[in-house]
Amino acid sequence: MSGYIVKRLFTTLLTLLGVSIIVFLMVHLIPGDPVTYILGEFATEEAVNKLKSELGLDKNLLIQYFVFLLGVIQGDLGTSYITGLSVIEEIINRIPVTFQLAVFSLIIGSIVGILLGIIAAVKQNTIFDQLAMLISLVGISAPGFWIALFLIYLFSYLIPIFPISGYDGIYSLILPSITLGLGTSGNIARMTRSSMLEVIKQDYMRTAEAKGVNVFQLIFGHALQNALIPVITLIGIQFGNLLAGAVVTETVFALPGIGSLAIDAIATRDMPTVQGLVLFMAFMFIVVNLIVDIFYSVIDPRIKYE
Amino acid sequence: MKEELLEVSDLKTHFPIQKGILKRNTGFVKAVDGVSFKLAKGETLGIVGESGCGKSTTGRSILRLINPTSGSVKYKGKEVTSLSKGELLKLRKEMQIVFQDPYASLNPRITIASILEEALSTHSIGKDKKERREIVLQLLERVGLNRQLANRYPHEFSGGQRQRIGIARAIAVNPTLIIADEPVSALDVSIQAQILNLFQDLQEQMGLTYIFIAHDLSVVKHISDKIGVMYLGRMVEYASKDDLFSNPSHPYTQALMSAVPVPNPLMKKEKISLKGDVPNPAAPPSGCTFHTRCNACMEVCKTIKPKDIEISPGHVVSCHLYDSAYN
Amino acid sequence: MTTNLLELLEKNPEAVDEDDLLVVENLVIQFAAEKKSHVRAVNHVNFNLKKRETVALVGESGCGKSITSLSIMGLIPKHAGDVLGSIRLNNKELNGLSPKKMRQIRGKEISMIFQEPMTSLNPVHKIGKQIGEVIRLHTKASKEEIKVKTIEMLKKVEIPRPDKIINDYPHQLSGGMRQRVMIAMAMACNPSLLIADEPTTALDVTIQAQILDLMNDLKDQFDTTILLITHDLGVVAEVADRVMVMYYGQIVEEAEVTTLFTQPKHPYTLGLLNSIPNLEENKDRLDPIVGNVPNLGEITEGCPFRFRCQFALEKCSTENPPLFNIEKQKVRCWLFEEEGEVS
Amino acid sequence: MSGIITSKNIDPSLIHLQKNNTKSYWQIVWGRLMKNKGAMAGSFILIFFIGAALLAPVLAPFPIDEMKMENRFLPPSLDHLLGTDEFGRDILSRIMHGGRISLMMGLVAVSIAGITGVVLGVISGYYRRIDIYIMQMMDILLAFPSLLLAIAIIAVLGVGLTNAMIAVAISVIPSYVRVVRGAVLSIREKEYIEAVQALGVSDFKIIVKHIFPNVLSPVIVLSTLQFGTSILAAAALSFLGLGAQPPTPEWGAMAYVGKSFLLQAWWMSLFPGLAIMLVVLGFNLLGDGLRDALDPRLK
Repeated sequence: MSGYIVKRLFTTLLTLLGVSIIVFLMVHLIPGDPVTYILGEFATEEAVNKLKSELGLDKNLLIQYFVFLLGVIQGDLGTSYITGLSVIEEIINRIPVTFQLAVFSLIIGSIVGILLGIIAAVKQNTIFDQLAMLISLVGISAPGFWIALFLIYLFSYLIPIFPISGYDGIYSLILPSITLGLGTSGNIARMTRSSMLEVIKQDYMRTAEAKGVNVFQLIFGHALQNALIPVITLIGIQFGNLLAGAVVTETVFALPGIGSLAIDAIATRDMPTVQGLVLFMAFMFIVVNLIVDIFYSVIDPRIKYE
Repeated sequence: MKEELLEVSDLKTHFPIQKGILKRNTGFVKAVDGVSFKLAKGETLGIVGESGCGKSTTGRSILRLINPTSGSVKYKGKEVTSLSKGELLKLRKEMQIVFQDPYASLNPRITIASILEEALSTHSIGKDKKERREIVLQLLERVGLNRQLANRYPHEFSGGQRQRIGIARAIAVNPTLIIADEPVSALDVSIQAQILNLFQDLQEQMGLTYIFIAHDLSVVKHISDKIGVMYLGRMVEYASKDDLFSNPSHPYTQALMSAVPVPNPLMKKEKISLKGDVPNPAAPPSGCTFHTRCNACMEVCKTIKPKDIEISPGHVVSCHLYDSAYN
Repeated sequence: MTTNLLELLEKNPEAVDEDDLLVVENLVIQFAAEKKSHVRAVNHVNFNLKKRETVALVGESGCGKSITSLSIMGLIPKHAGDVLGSIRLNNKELNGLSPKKMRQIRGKEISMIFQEPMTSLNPVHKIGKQIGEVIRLHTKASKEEIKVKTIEMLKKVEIPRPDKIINDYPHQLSGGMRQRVMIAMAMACNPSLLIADEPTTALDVTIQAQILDLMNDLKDQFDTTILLITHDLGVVAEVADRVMVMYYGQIVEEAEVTTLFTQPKHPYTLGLLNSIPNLEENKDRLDPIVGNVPNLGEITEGCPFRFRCQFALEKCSTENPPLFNIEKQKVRCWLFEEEGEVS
Repeated sequence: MSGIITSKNIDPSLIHLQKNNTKSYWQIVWGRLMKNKGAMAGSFILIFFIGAALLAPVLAPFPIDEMKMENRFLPPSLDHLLGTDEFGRDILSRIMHGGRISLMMGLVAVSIAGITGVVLGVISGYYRRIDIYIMQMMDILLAFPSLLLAIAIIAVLGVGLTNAMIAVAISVIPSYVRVVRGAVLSIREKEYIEAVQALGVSDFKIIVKHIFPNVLSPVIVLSTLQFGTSILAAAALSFLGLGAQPPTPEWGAMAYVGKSFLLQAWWMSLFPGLAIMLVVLGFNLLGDGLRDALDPRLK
């Protein structure tokens, strides 16, 4: 098992390195010179050179990258061109909202999704199945912003029980979490259903039936653990989509998370912030998938011994 | 004395086991680990053994569908293992293969006529489309299929019929040697016999040489002139059919023969039962790889690999029991 | 084995009837097909299994042998197909039993082992748990007793180091070992009937010999009746007392094992025996059955084997023959109309 | 015992074969698809929207940019079925025209990603030496959640419709590579590939004639589903103000504008959103149906 984890950690490091290169290049390939952007077009050459050397932009690209990488390793993601604040501090200030939002939606999405999936699989080809699958399909097909606007109109305007926008404690995260959770549950429900149907066909299910196991044990004792293996992976991937989806949701609900920070940064072409955010989100995504992979070997004994 | 068509000596095919983060090679699966035999034109060599013994890899290594690690394969006196791409194409016309699974061995998207036509056009057989079409139809009839079925897709045929198509594809280029890898093991009993007869008919008509790979000793015995018994990558015994059955010498051969159930309830054989399972080919036992299951295991077997010993002309056994040095 | 039973029959031919463990009468299994029609996978099958007997049900793929065994286990879901006729175990009707009652019989009175040991065990549960479950379901044993019994069963199927194996997962065992685990699981509650569906087909021949030996030993130890489903006539000759040959959903011949191999009557049985190469004989050429195994629903009238039969009569294309009794042998073929009597 | 030979030489499976006309794989798939209710419903939705988009210049009741201040914020009525926006423009007409942009965005993204992904996937699956490099690249791309990747790309390329399309296309590529590579790997192992290798058929021919047609089914399914996903992603970008810019009648951009007027004119944002959902639903239904129809296990 430890060998497997070491292997995963190593590939994760490689991926992280690749991600850092891409994020770094992204900013340096950008058309337009950040110095001109900061100082305006009519800055003196002296001021330009001074800023360039301050920002380390006069060195060659490779050195710039290593300086950047060194900073990243020490937790320094640079300083915002606009606010002059440290990017990492900005992120740390904003992350609790996004993190709570992602976790709540993941919980809602997983519970609803797995339940819908099980019902659909067990009652395959009945009206329950069709209904569950239609709900999931709508969840997947509906744009997040549309669900958000719909919920706001319904539960903040027509029946005003939730705030329209802004952040004022966990209560304000309920509608946003439902918004994100709905889309997630659709994907999870579909995966659970198909995985469950696949497992039900397996020989070992027939063995269990031949032992005299009842339907409840058959589903929860024998099928579910096997069926959840691919679902767990999906949940990991969904976490990434939730981070990205938070960009939309936070914008609609005006929540002070990293998603709205990203949109503001792009609007103001604040590249260090964009760079830091993208790197941070990719990092989070990779770490979550690593955790999922390790958790995987807990529910699937076959993986440990590879 | 017939001229040797194929001479395989000390053939080895090892697959690296890649482990760890850098995909370092931590070892090898010695799928084929020193196989030697000779085969004359028109003969049939049966290779028999249990799963994981390397019999299929042997066949594919001879064909160079897998590149062997070392050893030599001489076809008509010419070394096969070092052929260039162009020369290999010529070899493909001489040597063909028939597969085990009649469902996986035909491309489901194209008609059987175009499956066969491709074999012809690859080797420029037939002047034009029309002529090739006629050859295709003749091929179908030759393997016992109606020529009206040429434009059908594989899924419309039964397992036995598909295997006939697979055979037609192999003989389409008019080869000399056909390697048949478990060609009847996926078929129903009544169909098996049809296909075995077809193999025999084609051998007679076309003077084919076969390497017939199977796990079923009865089938191998039925069709072969010579038989090689494989265990964990090694050919433990190699002899003419009559020699092998009148005087099975390797303890594994003896056990294998006694384990095959005979469809005759009045004949109750004395069984030599083997302990345990076939070991993992990635971590084969030291010395003689069979010593963990052998009923006649000696101390020496645990440490030293046995040599091939010719106990009578053409009858080779790889076992210390026949080595005068240890007895 | 075989000789014992034969002796018994000669001494007291009547006594065996009361020994019927399983009686199958007029078993029909049909599946819905296109346009509201039905396809019959099993068509009026009758047989009985006597206590402590090993009976082989032989046939090629699609002949209905596996589906017959699943119907005895009550494992054909209602929405998948209809099971008609009577299946009686110790004079108790099983067909139509409530799912709950049937569950009490499965694994306890009738158990089953399958063809693919590699996929027949749940990959995420430990061996001990999987064997223990069947004991837990059918007895009131405590946790400790279950563990003791599990280890005892593993010993019975000759698995080395059973106290360690119970903590292993299936993927850590070889195919032969997994089939032993399946057998341990099947025998754990001492069933009166064991259905073995191609139990050795997926195994190597030396392992097959081990498993067949083991099944024979356990059968004597546990007084179990075995219904062996197989396509391998070699295996049949080695372990069965009585044989039933199936073709296209019907039993076409039934006889004691020696009778079947020495005096096969149905052209299909004859054809099968001529088709297989035999290690003990030298044949230059095999004498196969012509044509292909028909798909279900392809033949609607007459004897389904007539297309492949060398002896087909005019009558065969219009009327499906009944089973004719010829002494203790039964054969479904018009050739024996005069010799035998309709059963 | 000599029987009168009646029909013994006729092979019943041959009778069966001669009765029916031969059907190619694609004909069978088509037959299955026509029986799939979901796929038919999906196709119906798509035909409806594609038709409306194509015929928008003819069928749309109003010009897209006709502003009438007296008609501002009209709720849905017989005159304006879906209401009007803050400039008095007819929302139905704008949605019909917007369909052209949304569908075009989906088409372009899927085409770019599909072609790149299939080429990379086939190479990666067939030539194992290059595989490790391509897959490491894809792993890096996959490390970014796809919408985030698209946002990052727009941050580099700048805001706009074309850039949004490119961004969405790039973010979709890894999923194509994965699917195609997986399919190639499983087909490579098939004995029919070994058989043509044994015949000496060239790699190029093997890929084109034997591997590609068998990879086509998963690619078709994926493309259908990705069509929907791409439209969704493009709309989300426009909604964030990163894609199409108002007054372009792109659905996401319309919802973006409508968001500000949600409480006084819900129809401005909810109807364009509904259009997106229906189109994406159509693609998902069709994709699911195709998946079932193309499933080799159903053979």
